Amino acid sequence: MDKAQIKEFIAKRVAKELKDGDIVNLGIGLPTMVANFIPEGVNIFLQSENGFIGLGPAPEQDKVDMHIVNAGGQPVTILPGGAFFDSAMSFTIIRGGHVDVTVLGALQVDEEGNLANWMIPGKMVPGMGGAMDLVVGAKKVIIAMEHTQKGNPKILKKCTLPLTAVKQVDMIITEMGVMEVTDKGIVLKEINPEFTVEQVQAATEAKLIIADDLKPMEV
Amino acid sequence: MDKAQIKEFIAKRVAKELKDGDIVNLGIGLPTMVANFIPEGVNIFLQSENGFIGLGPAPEQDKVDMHIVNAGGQPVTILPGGAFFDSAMSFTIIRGGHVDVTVLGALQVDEEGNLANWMIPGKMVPGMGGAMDLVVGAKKVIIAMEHTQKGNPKILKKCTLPLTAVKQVDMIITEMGVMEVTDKGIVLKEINPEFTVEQVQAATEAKLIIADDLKPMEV
Amino acid sequence: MNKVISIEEAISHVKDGMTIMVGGFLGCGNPHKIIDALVEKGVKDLTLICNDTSFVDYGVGKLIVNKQVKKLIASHVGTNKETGNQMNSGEMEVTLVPQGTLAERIRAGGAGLGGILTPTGIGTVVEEGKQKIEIDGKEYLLELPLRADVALIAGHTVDKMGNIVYYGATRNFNTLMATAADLVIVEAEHIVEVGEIDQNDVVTPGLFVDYIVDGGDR
Amino acid sequence: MNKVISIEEAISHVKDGMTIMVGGFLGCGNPHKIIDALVEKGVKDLTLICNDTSFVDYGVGKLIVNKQVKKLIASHVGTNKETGNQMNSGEMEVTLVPQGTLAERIRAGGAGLGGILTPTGIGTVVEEGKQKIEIDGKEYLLELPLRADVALIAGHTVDKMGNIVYYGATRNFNTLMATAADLVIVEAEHIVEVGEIDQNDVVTPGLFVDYIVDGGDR
Repeated sequence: MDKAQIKEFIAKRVAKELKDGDIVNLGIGLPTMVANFIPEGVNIFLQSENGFIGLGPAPEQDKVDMHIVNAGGQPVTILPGGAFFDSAMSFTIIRGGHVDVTVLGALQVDEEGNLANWMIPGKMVPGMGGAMDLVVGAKKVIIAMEHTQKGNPKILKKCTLPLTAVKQVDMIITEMGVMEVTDKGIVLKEINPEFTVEQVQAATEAKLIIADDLKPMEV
Repeated sequence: MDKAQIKEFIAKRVAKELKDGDIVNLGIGLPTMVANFIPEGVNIFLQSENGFIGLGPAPEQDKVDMHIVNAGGQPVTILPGGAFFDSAMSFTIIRGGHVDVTVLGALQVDEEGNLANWMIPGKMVPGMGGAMDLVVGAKKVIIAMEHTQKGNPKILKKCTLPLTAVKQVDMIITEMGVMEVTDKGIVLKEINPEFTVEQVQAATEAKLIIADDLKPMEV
Repeated sequence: MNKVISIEEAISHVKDGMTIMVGGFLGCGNPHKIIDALVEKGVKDLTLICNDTSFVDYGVGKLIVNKQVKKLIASHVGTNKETGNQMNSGEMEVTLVPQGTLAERIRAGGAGLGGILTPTGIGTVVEEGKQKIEIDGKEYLLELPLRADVALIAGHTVDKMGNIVYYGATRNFNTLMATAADLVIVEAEHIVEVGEIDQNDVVTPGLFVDYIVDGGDR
Repeated sequence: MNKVISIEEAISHVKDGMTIMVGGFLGCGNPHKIIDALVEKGVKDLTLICNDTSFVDYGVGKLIVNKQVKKLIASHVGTNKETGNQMNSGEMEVTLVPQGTLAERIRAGGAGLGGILTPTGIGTVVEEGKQKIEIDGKEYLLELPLRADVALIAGHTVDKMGNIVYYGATRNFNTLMATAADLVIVEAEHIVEVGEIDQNDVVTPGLFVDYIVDGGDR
């Protein structure tokens, strides 16, 4: 798989985690792609932390309205049954546990469920935006990312970069597999049949616990 | 003056304290009467803590709408330019210092500006409602009340009833005079010409400071 | 998705001993039909969180008269003499909370905040047992969040996804309670189809609402 | 009462060294005309409180490019490379605040709260220098209120008393900042007469607004 295929593969698998009626917040980048692969019969509601629920597809070019943009500033639409609100309400929804699932990328994630995804000291300091609130507040936090960064593991024993949140990650989905963060460590629940367990472990610094009922990762 | 005349006299004098553009919250009872005596050319905006600004007069009987009631539960109206809001916004306005003046009654008030107006132990415990927030949050707190209760002073050295708030009262207006609460104590600024300074002091437990420029109380 | 259910199904979610929030201010914005059904059913030992106990024969006050409330958290009870009676006799435990503090505590419960600092109540009996925190030389009380098992609220126009538009002074605590309970049931004066409410006009987003009851024909 | 003033008069209230809040999210809901006038006038040494610094050529980002901001409090600055440059060079002091915390801190400033407790930021650099408070075994950060000398906000339909109705995703921080500054100026896309906005539709009551600027013809 090339980069684009890997991202699509991950996004497709994440989409299968979403249940009918879920309130979902998707981060920028790969997570945003998840919206394209929601299974038929599953209706989810996308929350956009800049101020609405019911995020719809991008408008046709002649219907762009710069009053209606997503959290990345791009013009989008709002679906019937959606609602606009202010940032206090938006984060009441987020911090108050009213978001069922948030999907975010990561720089690093570790076996305690710690997440680092907002800054690299001395390099990139864009700010945490809404990520810290989302990770703390959402009922389920799914990290969707490529398994390694230039061959280096991103799933670590202990994050080394400044944290976004402590012990909040529930699930990690990469092109290699589907992992759950538990009290005992990271459990590999599904594996992409293109890889062996040994290959996945080799690409992972944290010691993986292999599920008794390890399944093939399907999208 | 009989009871009704005394109340009207006090309400009229309080009304003169209100300035054009003021956001005002009037308590139940005597304070509510202040709205009837606003001087010409002065536009004030009445806030009703149950959820709106722009409180208008009672509706005609055939226009009563039980969706629009005041903080006493009576049907009222809302003026053009008013706005409905929820209790969080209502108390953002109140606690946040956006109310210019609140006018309330009192059981007791003392020379430190402490106020007791919400309960008599073993007797009346209706609850504080919005009074504690109003007294702490409003820029100016005016106590409008009869000077004594069955001949007993209500303006004391030290309140004996459970307090509503500490050191928040700015002004006391009774049928006997107009008093300001200062760091040094209660200053009698205006006196009803029907009374002598000695009579006012005799009806007051707190030691009054008599203003150098003591004026007659006019309504 | 259609969240509209019958009044019977709605009140089946309210069980003996539960903590419930009921929106409204002296009956204005109470979910009257739901309250009447609860009175008829006689659910008991409730902990009730409500701004006030309305009047003996209007709205939430009827639950008090019918002795269904074991514990009450409210800002004002003076308009319902039965509340005072049960409070004085010790039949009902009553906690009085300043109105603005009550609003913020419920909001905090819905917003995932651990508490808020308010100057309200400093130097009064309200501060008893509470942590005081000084910020820039000014004292504040740390007030903790409130949540409920079920919130019973009232809306004016509600679409079938639960988006709510209010009318008049009925919002009061309804908007806040919608965020702060495990289950939220709204009694709607008018139920409309999804899409009939403009997305700019929604006050309470439907995501907070689990069920809708038609309150139109009371 | 007519609060409508000229753009020149509006920006005369913003002086060198002031703390200003500017509503908006990546330019959406920025008061664009006021910002452009501030850039032209060159007011400097500002402390800016804003969700983000938008883009180099759009909205509030222009104030950064024009080096008018001495200190910035924001949740995200990654879309404006000039912010990063000035942050790295030390020309501008930047405090990054989680977006939900920023919203609550501004709200607290407007609501007279001494602070709020949030779980956001626990175990991260955000907790540095802050009081931690444990409630029911869970840790929270005590976050303090934010206020400004002037808030510059954007509204869609605004009546001459300052009542504001918003449109689309433009509300974001505008509603909050309207409550939290000594002086509040709203840039309106449409100014209407008092009474044209139904009292049920108002989002920001006019009592918060000091002045209105016509932003319609930008």
